[in-house]
Amino acid sequence: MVQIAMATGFILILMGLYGALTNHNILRIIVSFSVANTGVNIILVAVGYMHGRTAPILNEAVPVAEAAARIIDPVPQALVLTAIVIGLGITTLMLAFAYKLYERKGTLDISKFSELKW
Amino acid sequence: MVNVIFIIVIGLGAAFLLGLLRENWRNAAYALTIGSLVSMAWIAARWLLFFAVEGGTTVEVFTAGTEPPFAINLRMGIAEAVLLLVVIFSGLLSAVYMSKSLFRLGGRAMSVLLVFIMALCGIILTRDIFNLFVFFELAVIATAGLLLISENKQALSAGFKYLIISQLVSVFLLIGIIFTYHVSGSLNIDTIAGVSLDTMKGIGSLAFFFMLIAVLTEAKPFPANGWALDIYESAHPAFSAMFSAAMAGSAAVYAVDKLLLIGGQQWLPVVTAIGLLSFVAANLLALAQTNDRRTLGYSSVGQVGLILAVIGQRDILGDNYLFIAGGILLSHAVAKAGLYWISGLIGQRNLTDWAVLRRHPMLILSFVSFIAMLSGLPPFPSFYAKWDLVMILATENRLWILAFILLGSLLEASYLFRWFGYILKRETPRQEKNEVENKSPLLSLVPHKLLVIFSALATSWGLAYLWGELSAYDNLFYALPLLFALSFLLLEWVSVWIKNTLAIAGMVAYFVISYPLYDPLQIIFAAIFLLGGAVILLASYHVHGRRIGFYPSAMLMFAGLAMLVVAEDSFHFFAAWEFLTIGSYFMILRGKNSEPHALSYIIFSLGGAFLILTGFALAAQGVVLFNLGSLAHVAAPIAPWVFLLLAIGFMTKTAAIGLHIWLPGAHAEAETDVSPMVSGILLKAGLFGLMVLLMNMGKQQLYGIELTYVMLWIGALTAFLGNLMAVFQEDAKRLLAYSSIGQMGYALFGLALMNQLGWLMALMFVINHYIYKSMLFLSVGGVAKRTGTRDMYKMGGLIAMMPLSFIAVLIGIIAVSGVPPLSGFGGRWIFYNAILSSEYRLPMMLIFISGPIAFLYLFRLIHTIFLGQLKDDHRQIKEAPFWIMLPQMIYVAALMVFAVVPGLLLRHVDAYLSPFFAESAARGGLNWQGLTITSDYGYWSPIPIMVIIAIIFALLFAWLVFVNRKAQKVKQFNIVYSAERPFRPETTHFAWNFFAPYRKAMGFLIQPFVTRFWETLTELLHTIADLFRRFYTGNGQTYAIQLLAFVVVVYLFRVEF
Amino acid sequence: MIKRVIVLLFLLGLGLLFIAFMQGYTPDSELNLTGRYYAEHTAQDIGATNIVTAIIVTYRGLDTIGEVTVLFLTAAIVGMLLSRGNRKGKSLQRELPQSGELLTTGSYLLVPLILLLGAYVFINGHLTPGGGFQGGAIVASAILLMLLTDPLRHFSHQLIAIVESISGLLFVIIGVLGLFYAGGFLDNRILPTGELGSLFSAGAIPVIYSLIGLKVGAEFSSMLVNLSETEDS
Amino acid sequence: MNEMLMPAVTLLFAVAMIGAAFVAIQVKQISIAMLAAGLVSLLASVLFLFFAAPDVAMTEAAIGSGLTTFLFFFVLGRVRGGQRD
Repeated sequence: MVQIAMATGFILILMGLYGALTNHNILRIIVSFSVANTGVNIILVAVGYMHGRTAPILNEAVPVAEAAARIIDPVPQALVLTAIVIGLGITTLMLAFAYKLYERKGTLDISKFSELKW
Repeated sequence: MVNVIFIIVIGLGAAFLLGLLRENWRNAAYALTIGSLVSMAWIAARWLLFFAVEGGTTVEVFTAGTEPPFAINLRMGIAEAVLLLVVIFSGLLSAVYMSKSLFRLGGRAMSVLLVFIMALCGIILTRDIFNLFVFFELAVIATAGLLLISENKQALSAGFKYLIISQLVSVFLLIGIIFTYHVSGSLNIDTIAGVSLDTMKGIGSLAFFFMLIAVLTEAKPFPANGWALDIYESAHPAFSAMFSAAMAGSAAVYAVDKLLLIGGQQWLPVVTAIGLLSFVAANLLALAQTNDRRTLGYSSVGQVGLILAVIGQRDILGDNYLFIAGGILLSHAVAKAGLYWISGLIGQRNLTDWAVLRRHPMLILSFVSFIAMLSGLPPFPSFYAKWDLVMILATENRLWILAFILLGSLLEASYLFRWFGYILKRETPRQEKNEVENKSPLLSLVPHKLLVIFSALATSWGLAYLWGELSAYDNLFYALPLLFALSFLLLEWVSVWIKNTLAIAGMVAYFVISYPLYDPLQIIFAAIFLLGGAVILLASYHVHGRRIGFYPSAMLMFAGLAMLVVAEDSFHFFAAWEFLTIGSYFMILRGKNSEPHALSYIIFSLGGAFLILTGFALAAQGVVLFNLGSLAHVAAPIAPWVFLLLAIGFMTKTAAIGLHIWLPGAHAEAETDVSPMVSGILLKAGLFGLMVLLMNMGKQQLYGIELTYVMLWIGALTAFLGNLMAVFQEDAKRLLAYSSIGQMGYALFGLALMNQLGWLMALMFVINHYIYKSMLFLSVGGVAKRTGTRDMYKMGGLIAMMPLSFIAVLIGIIAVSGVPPLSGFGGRWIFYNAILSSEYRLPMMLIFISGPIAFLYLFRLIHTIFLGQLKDDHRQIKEAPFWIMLPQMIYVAALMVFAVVPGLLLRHVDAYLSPFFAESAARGGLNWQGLTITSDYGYWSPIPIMVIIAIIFALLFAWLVFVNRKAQKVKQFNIVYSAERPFRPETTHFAWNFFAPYRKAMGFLIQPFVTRFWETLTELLHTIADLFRRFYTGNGQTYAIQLLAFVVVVYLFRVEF
Repeated sequence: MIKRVIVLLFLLGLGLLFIAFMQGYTPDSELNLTGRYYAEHTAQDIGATNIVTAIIVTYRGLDTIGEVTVLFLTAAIVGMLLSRGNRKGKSLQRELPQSGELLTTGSYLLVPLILLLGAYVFINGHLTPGGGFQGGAIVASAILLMLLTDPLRHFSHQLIAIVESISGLLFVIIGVLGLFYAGGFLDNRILPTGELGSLFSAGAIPVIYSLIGLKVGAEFSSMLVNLSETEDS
Repeated sequence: MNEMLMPAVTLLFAVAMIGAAFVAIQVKQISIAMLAAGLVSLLASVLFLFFAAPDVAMTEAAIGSGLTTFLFFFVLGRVRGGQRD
């Protein structure tokens, strides 16, 4: 199960990167990156998963004393949370940039924005 | 001590607080920004003081009241403190610099700036890999925000490209982090580093690779760095300064350094390779740049690559690691930030537009200091760092790395110095009238911006002093000559009279004080360098005004020369060598049309200097203070290589054939009083080096070839071809310059003979050449000054107008051509003795032939300039100025004296030399008796020769007067050309192309093969650079693909290791 | 076309590295060093039942403060970008379809409920799944709803900025208090850890998470509002 | 959830996500691509629930699929005409 999720994550990353590196439209590039980011998140969660254990929340079902034997690793989850939020930040920023770029040239074709070169 | 966390707290708190201020409270917002940066800087400085002065040890800062690895911790040590200071100061100064833009954009921009600085501090401090990721993302986002400050509209697309790249980077980094966590069970760098290496095999090392490559990408390695160049080109210069100095140059490289704790030794070669590739490639591509900020961007990429390479070599650097890496890092940070700040003053973006700086000595000084820092010239930290680095690399036999580092440095120096040439020599761009409104002014000298630049300047010199203190050698600042030279920087406002007098007095005084310390060989050189220099400086009195820039440069050269003579170990020798090179470069560059020549001079000189550096490093084998005398004890397998490197290095300075192409232009285009200095004096530095080398290392064999024998041939060829090329010159100063090449060939030949007579003759040449070449350059310079041209065919008949100059030239050429009775003959005489006493007959022939050839061109000096018909425009001409004539007359006297009593000086030297050539001395030494010198082949007694020559001369003269007593004066008349129109004015002069028949016969010998070779090489480099930079297409997507390719390819290579 | 092939080729290379990851990956059967520590010590040291929250707010609080700053930065930069030049004036009437009566009324009912839900989520972050970020997103969705029903509605940028800044500042200040009154920066034990599982427990975590919730909500709102106020070009 | 069923459900989700991702990167209309990307994210958030990560699931649902998609559409609405390749 973990392998399936992990493979899915990797495939999503590759697909996202493919989309981001081949599409000319800036918005599509951003969309593709968000797919890749989802893939990364899946991998992070999958790495932290342990078979047959529960979420890292203590309650009646998971008393403190048994926690170490019952819960899955909480660290990757904490990391994913951060990663998701940061991903949103970058995506938003890219969108705002895309909007401004469009405003300047009336196009979203990335190859049209290559005045700076060499 | 304030907790380190407050650096982050203050940065963040102030950023949040800025949001509370009203939009229009910009003063308050700005004050808050500056105030918080100052307090952050204060904390960092306080810690630095704690570590550096109070002897504190590294401190761990825990957060959340929990020990690592369970909570994030920060570490503060000396390296962190220094880097924090760099980051915060670059932020603070940039905030001051771009205050106007910050005001325009308001509190939001200021808080972005604060977060940027805070994030970089976080990258440096944190010991947690995921925390590192968070801070990197913050820095990335803040970068995108700060790009908006730029007035360049393209900054927006540059920012977008960067965001694309950072998406890729964060994917790689996260994958690396999570799998590293999986295999090691920790996110703390030190804990992971402590995990046994076995767990880091397999996916552990793969995971590490992903982290490393992601963080490396932030250091902008070639070729995955197109986006960075676009940012450098388009961003606000103050931001580029931070981006280069703080983000790439400090934070990113330190993150790499930290990560390598996890990866361990086996990853060091990868980092080295990437760093070196970036260093060489970026500097190569920079050759083809014309945009100033982009050029700086390339240079920045290169420098960061160099730092990475140093990080990759830390397994062998040991205790010197921080000193070396720090020296290069700080030099880069200060210099690059300073250059970017200067670029903000300049309104247009072409490199040549920087010519507007010309009228501002302080800005020129800043520029020079910064490029010297980048090029690793003394006395800046990068010099000490590079020296140590090269020493260690040579000792550890990592010669390829050494070669690449020096190659990159040379490339970098060449475009930086080319740029400096533009500043001093290119036309100042003019502002089009109708464009005034919509364009920024060509040069805006805003006080607060200048303040920022000058604080970088002050920092650069402060660091130079500091690194001198920290180094294992004496601080170069304690060298009296250097201080003397630098003090002229403070005297720039006084007039030439005072400065010149001070300079002469200083040089003479230094010679007098040091006199007792010199051995006979050193006396000769010191006398030429210092006293000889003082005599030439007399000519400088003819200049009026303040002559800004001349005295610091000239004194720097003389300081280098003075230090060279007394240098006992390789470090001081090399430092002195660099000083005299830089000083002379500045002097040569002063000439009117000397830009390209000065450039080729500095490139050849630095190239030669790098060879010398390598030679010393190989010889020293890790010895810290390597005494020059120990060259004699260098062991067999490397000794010939050391010899070869040093010899080529020194021969670059003496302009041996093949390495000579810089000389004619450099010497000919220099100012009237500079030409004699660089020709009469500077060339001797190379001979001095060769003497030191030969004296200590003697004969060396490489693959069975006797190296001194090769040198002998080079000397002979140089003498022959140099003279031959001189024959066909039309430009009087160029003629003299080529003649110098030939003369140096004689000296080289004499040294390479490796017997006492040869050496004596070389020393004779050293003295003679100084005297007559200085004299000739001065008199020709004086003539050129009066006539306004250096082309001989435009002159003629000046004997009546400038009789003193005529006498000087006459005496000079008699001396040069080695006919009796002057000292030149003495030189020749010893010379022929020397040749006869050795067995090399073939090169000897060449040397013999060169003699008459020399006469051919020398004859022209008299014949074309002073005899013949006077030109109409020259009828009102006066004798050369008194101050130019005075040294010439001194030389005339000196030549006479030296001709009569050559033994005065030489006999001591002879005695000094004899122990070095015990076996040849036994065979054919000289016998000094009174004024007469006896050798196996005859004797030379100056007085009788003088008398005989005088009698012959008197008789001939009398006969001539008698024969010509009825000669009539003829008026000038027009020459009528039958059926031919003289399209070119020079063809109407009989002396033009005077030796055309010889040219037909021997012209093939002087085809500029060598020049063409070097030109082709240069062109090739430029073509390659121009071709390969097209690789950066400007398309953000392509950059991303390049990054992807970079990752995959690096991994494939990594498998190979 | 060539470009696609090249990209595919390099992605193939990257894919091979990924496959290496998959092959070398062996799931843990026991918690590793770090995970075990959190499982065993969180309840006692921090007093939170949601261990993920404990990690986010306390153990890795420095990450979180950075994360919040990421959003802060993004909001600021989006503001800078979009306020530059052509916010062509709010006076310009945009022609947008009027949303229906039902939606408008519904939104007036829904918005307070959503806000309440958001607050609940971030206040209970230390006990149940969810917390400041999720709660903040929910709060922002209320704003979003208001924007959707009435695109011309004017939101006070100033108010949003003040909420954002004050909550951010308080976050930092609480962090610093940890330095003086507890074990270190962002240590939550400046307040009593209380009884495990009750609302007022886990020291400063509910406070911090509420601040984060407010801040994140304000930041998301600011981005949304800024983007919605741009003109059609 | 049934232990036996888990891999099968995961697989189902995996296929669905990859399918949606394919749509997201290949489909002509950008608006559909954006929706598909949101769908990938939404499916992922459900998957996170299976993987005992409720916090992550909530975040992914609210931020990854919800907010991001709205932001996409906001911008899409402003750049008419720039949508074609």
